Amino acid sequence: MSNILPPQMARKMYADMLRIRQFDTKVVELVDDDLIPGSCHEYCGQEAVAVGVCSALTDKDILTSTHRGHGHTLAKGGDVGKMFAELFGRSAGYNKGRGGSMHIADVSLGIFGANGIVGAGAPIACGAAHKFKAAGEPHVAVSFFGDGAINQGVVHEAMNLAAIWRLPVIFVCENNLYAMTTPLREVTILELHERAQSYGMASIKVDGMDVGAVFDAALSAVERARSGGGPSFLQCDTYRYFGHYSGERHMKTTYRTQQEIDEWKKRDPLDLWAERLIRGSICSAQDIERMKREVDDEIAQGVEYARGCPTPSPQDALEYMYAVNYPYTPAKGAEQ
Amino acid sequence: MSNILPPQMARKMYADMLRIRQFDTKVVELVDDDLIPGSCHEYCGQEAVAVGVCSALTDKDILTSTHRGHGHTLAKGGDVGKMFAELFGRSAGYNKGRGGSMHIADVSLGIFGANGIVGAGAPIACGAAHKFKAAGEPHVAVSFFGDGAINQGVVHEAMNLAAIWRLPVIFVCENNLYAMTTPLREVTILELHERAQSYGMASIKVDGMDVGAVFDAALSAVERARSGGGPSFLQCDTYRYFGHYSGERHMKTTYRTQQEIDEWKKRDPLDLWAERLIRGSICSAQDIERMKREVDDEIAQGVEYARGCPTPSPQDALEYMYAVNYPYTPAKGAEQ
Amino acid sequence: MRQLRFLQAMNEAYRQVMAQDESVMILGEDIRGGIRGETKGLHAAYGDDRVLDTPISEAAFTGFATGAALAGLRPIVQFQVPSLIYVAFDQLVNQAAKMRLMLGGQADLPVTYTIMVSGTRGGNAGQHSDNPYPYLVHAGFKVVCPSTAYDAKGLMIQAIREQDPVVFIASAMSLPQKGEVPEDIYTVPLGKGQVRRPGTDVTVVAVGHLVPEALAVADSLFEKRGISVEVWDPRTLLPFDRDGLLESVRKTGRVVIYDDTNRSCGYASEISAILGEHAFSYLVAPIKRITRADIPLPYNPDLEAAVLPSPKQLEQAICSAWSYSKS
Amino acid sequence: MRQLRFLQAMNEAYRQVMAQDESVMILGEDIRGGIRGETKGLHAAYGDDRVLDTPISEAAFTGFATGAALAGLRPIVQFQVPSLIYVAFDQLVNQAAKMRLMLGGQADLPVTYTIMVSGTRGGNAGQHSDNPYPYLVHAGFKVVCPSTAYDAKGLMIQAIREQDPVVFIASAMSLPQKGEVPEDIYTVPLGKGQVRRPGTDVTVVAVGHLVPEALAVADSLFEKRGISVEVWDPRTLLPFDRDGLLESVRKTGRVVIYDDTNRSCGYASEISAILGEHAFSYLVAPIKRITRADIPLPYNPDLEAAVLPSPKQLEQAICSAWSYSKS
Ligand SMILES: Cc1ncc(C[n+]2csc(CCOP(=O)(O)OP(=O)(O)O)c2C)c(N)n1
Ligand SMILES: Cc1ncc(C[n+]2csc(CCOP(=O)(O)OP(=O)(O)O)c2C)c(N)n1
Ligand SMILES: [Mg+2]
Ligand SMILES: [Mg+2]
Repeated sequence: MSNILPPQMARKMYADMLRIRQFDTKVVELVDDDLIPGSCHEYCGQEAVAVGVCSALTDKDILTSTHRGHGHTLAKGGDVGKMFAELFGRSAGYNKGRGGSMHIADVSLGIFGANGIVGAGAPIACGAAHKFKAAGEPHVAVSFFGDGAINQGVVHEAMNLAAIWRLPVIFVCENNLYAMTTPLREVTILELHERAQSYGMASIKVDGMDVGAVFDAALSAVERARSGGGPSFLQCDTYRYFGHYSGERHMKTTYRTQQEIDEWKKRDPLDLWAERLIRGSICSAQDIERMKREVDDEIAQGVEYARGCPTPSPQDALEYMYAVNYPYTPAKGAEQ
Repeated sequence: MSNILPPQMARKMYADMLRIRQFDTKVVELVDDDLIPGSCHEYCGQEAVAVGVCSALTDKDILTSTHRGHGHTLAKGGDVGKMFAELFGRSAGYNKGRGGSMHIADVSLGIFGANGIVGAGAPIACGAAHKFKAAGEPHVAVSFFGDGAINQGVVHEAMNLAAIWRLPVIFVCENNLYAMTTPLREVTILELHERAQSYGMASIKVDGMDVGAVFDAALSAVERARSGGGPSFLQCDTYRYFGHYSGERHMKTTYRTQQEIDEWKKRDPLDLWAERLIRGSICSAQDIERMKREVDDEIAQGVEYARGCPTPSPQDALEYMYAVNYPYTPAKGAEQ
Repeated sequence: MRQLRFLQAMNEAYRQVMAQDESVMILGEDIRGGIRGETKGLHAAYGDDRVLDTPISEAAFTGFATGAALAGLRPIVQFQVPSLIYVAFDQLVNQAAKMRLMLGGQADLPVTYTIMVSGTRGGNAGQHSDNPYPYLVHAGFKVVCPSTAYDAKGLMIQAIREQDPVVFIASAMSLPQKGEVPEDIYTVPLGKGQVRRPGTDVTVVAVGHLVPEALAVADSLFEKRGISVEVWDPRTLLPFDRDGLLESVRKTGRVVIYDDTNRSCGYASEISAILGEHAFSYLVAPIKRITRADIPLPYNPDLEAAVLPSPKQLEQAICSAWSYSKS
Repeated sequence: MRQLRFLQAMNEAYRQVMAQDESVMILGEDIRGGIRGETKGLHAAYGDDRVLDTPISEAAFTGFATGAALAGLRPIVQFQVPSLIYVAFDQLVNQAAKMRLMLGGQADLPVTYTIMVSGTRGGNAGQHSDNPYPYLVHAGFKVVCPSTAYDAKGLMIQAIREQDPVVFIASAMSLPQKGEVPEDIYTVPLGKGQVRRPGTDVTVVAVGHLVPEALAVADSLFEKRGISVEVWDPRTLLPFDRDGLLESVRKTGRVVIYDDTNRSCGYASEISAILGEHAFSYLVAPIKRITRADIPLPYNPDLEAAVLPSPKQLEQAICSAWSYSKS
C-alpha cells in the first residue's frame, strides 16, 4: 500500500471502486431487463485502474475514455443518476440521451467522453494537454485505452506527439489480456509498456488489481507531467470479470477458461483493498459493510431518478448537429 | 567492405548505384525542361540503400517503394527505357502512362510500386510476405520507407503484424534526416530502430552511405526471413542531395545548410565504393570511367527510346479502372 | 426449398468458395471465434494460414489484403463494424480502389471487403451505426448490397470470384432474415437489379434491408388505396443497373428512392441524379428521396427512429408522387 | 482596390485572425517553412505554441485539434495535400463530425480544416489529385469552397470563427488566382451562394475553381449563339443555399452542374437531387452533370484532360439544355 495515502482518501478509493462495481453489476441486470438499449461494456474487475489513476487527478485535469467507460467516468466524479439517465436515453442524461454508454461524458468535470472507436481518444487527450501546456496551466490529460488499442496506429502517433512536445499526458493501458475474443499473446510480442519506451517516455508496468500501486504510479506520472517532465505510460495488468459486453453472457464463448477467471478473482481489487484497509486499521469490517449499503443506496437512487426522467422529444432529434442554424441543415431524411 | 562479396557483384553494385545517380540527375534536367509532368522525388545520395538491399534479393522477392522510388525500382532491375517512358507518360511506360513517378512499378519483377502516401506500402509488403509463408515459398518482401514514415500509424501496425505472424518482411527505413522541411530531431526522440525493437523483431542501424554495410545487413535479414526467422528492421542513415522534390531547387528553402550538404557529400556512396573497389583491386580507375560511360549511354538511350514512344490515346482514358466491363461504369464525366 | 438466414448464407458462401479455391483466405477481428456466425467453422476447416484473427489494426490488415492479392491470393477482409473502414480509409479508397489503374493494369486486385452489421440500429449510437456505402461508391469500388439470403450467397460468391475489389454490405437488419437458398454453389451477377414486386403507378427504389419494408408498404397501399407500386432492388450499387431502373420508370413516371444512408451526397442522390438526366422525358412527378437525416444516429430509440427512413415517410412520399400533377 | 492572390488572401486571413484571437492556432506538416506561402510569417509572429509543425501523423494531429478545441482553443488543421484526409478519416468523420451531437451539445468544436491543393492537376496522378469534398459533405461537415481571393479571405475568417468544424477547400487551380481583397478583416457568411453572371436561359452551377471557366464559357456562348447563361457559385457546399439556387432555376428552367469531383455520389449528384425534388415543376430540360469521370486521375496530361470536366463539355451541355424541348 502507498505510504503517503491519507486514511480518508484510502477509504474513498474503496468506495469509488465499490460504486463502479455496483454500477456495472446493476447495468448487466438492466440490460437483461431491456431497460438499456445498445451494448454496454462492463468494467467490473478493473476498478483499481480507474480509481487509482483518477485519485491522482483534479477536476481540471481531463481524461479520454473508451468503449468500457463507466468506470473512468465514475472515478472522475461522474454522477450516478445522470449516468443512468444517459443509459436509459433520457434528456436529463449526461449526453441528453444522444450518446449512451459509448459516448458518456461530463465535459465540465474534464471527462471528454467514452469512445466507440478503439484508440481514438489518445490524440484527443494530447490536444487538451497542449492547451494546458501552452496556457501554462498545471493540468494533465489522461488517455485510457485497452491492450487491444496498442495495435491501433493512431495510439502510436499520439504517443509520439506527446513525447516530442513533452505534453502533460498520461497514457493508461488497461491490459485485461483480451480484446474481445483475441488473447493479447496472439497479437503482441514483448510487454506493452516497451512500445512506449521507444518513444522516449517514462513507461512502467503496475499491478492493475492493486489500487494503491496504481495510485502511486499515477501520482508520479501526474507530478512529472505537471512539472513539465512530459508524458508517461502506465501498463496496468488487470482482468474483466464479465464478457466483452453484456450480451456475451448469453453466448457460448470459449476464449477464456472458467479457471482463469476464478484465478483472477482471487486477486479481486476490492477484496485486496478492503483487506489492507482493515489490516492497516483504516477501516473496520463494519465500515466496509456500511460503505456497501451506502453505495447500494446511491445506485438504487440513481436508477430511481433516471427512471423518472423524461425521454427526449423526437421533434428535437436533429438538435446538436452542426449547422442547425442554417436552413435545411442538417437535412432531414424526407423532403423538407 | 563485405568479405563474402564476389568481385563481379561488387562491380555490379557500383554500376547499379551509378545508374540511379545518373537516372535521377537526368530526371532533374527533364523536369526543368518540362518534359516530365507532376513531381519527381530524386534519390541521389541514397543509392547505397536501394542497391545494398536489392543486391540481396532475387526476382521472386518483392518490394514496396515510396514517393522517392526511382532508386528502388532501378536497383530491383527496372528497365531504364520503360521508366523514362512512364515518366514521359507514354503507353510503353511501366504503368502505360497512368502512374508516373509516384506509382512506377514492375509487378513481374516483384516491384509492387512507388506510393504517393507515406507509409502506405508497409502493410502491402506484409500481405505479400504472408503469401510466401503460407505457400512455403522462400521469398521475402521488402518495404522501403523514409524517416518521416516512422510516425505514420500504419507502419507500426504493419510491423506488429509482421512480428506476430513471423512474416518474411524486411522494413528498410531510409533515414535521410528530413521529411520535406521537417528535421527528424524535431519529430522523434531516440533512434528510429528502437521503435521496431519494441515489436520483438531484429532491428539494427547501418551506415546508409556504405553499400557494403547495407548489403551485409540486408543479407542477414533476408536469410533470417527465408529461414522462417521472421521480420527485421534496418535503419539506414543516409542523405538526399537534392531538395525534397525537383521543384525545390527553384525555391529558397533554409531548412538545411549548405555546410551540412557538403559534409554529407564527403561520404558519397559512389565515391566511397569506387575507392574501395580500387583499393581492393576489384576495379581500376579506368573501369570506373568505363562504367560511367556505359551508364551514361544507357540513360541517353533510355531517354531516346522513351521520347519515341507514343502517348496513350485519350479514348482509352477510362481503361484499367475496375468494372469497365459493365455498362456505364466507370461513369464518364459527362452524360453517357 | 431449404431456408437459411442471410448470415448462414454468407457462411455457406465462404465455406464453399474456400473449399473450391485454395487461394481464398479471410482475415479480420475475432473471425475464428465467429461470434455472429458468418465465419463459423472456417478456422477448423481451413487452418491458420487461410483464416486469420488480426490485431485491432484495420489500416494494416486492409493493406495486407492488397499485398496478398498482388502476390496471388484472393483475400476476404471482414470489418466487424462498419465504422472500422474509416481507420482503414486510405488503404481502401486511396490504395486498393486506385491500384489497378495506377499500375496501368499490371495486376488485378481480387479482394472482397465484408462490412458487417452495416447501418445497425437499436441504440448503438453515432459511431457504430453508419451505412457507409456512399463513400465507397464515390471512391469507385464495386459494391453489392443484397436484400435476401439468396442474393447474399450468390453475390458473395460472385464478389469473391471477381478480379476487382468488391465491397459486400451485410446490413445488420438483413442478417437474421430467412429465405430460400440452394445448396449448390451459384452466383448472382453484379450490375443486375431486380423487380421485387411489379407495379404500374410508382417505382420505389429500395436498397438492402429496406426492400422488405418497401414491399410491405406497397402491399398495404394497394389494399388501402389501389396504388400499384413497383419495388425495384438494385442489388449491386456499383455497377448500377441503370437500364433496369429506367425500364421501370418509363412505365411509372414516378419515383421514390428509399435508402438508409445519410442524405447529402448519398446513394439516393446518385439515383435521383441519374434519373434527372436520363428519365426526364418520362418523369411526371418530382423524384422523392426518403433517407436518413444527415446526422449520426442518436442513442435514444425514439430519436433514432425519428432520423431513420420510415415506412410512414415512404407511404406519404408514394402517395404524394402518385397524386402529383404539374400545376 | 488592392489585388491579392487567393493564397495571399488565405495568409492574410490567418494572420489577422491570429492577431485578434489568441486561442487560434495552426498545425500541420511543414507549416513553419511555409513553402507554398499560405502560412508564411505565422511562426515568426505567433511562436511555437500556436504554429506547430507536426510529424507525418495526420490521424493524430486531427484528433489533437479535437482535444485542443474541447479544451478551449480554436485550431486550424492544414492538410498539405487532399488525400491526407484519408489517413485521418476516422478522426474527421467519426469523431469530429459527430462530437457535438454525441455529447448532447456539451461542447462546441471550433476547428477549421484547410485542404490544400485540392483537386490538383498536371501529372500528380491518382493519389494526390482528389477533390474529396463529397465525402466531407456526406459526413455532415460544413464545407466552404471559395472561387475568388475575396471569398477565400472572408470565408476563411468566418470558418475560423464558427463554433463548428468547417472544412476549407483550397483548390489547387484557385491558389494563383488574383482578385480584389480589402485590407480590413471581413467575413463572408456561410450558406450564401452568389450569382457570378446573371442570365435568363440556362443556370450553370459551378463549384470552386470551375467558376472562372464557367464564366468564360458563358461569355463565349452569349457572343456566339446569344444564349444567356446565369453562372451561380454556391461558395458554401454545406450549408447549401438552396433558395438561392431555386431562384435562379425558377427563372431559367434549365440547369447544368459543373463540378470537379468524382461523379457517383458526388456533389453534382446532390445538387441534381435537390432540384429533382424541389424544382421539378419549373424544370424544362434534363439536369446535366459535367464532372470528373469516376476514376483516379491518370498521370499522362492527355488522359488527365480526358477525364476532367472541360469547358467544351460544359458548352455542349449548355447548348443541349438550351435546345431541349420535351418530345
Ligand atoms: C478501431 C476499432 N476496431 C475495432 C472495434 C471493435 N471493438 C470494440 S471493443 C474491441 C476490443 C477492444 O479491446 P481492448 O482495447 O483490449 O479493450 P477491452 O475491451 O479489453 O477493454 C473491438 C475489437 C472498434 N470499436 N474500433
Ligand atoms: C500520409 C502522408 N502524409 C504526408 C504526405 C506529404 N509528403 C510527401 S513526402 C513527405 C515527406 C516524407 O518524408 P520521408 O518519409 O522522410 O521520406 P523522404 O522524402 O525523406 O524520402 C510528405 C510529408 C504524404 N504523401 N502522405
Ligand atoms: Mg482488453
Ligand atoms: Mg526523410
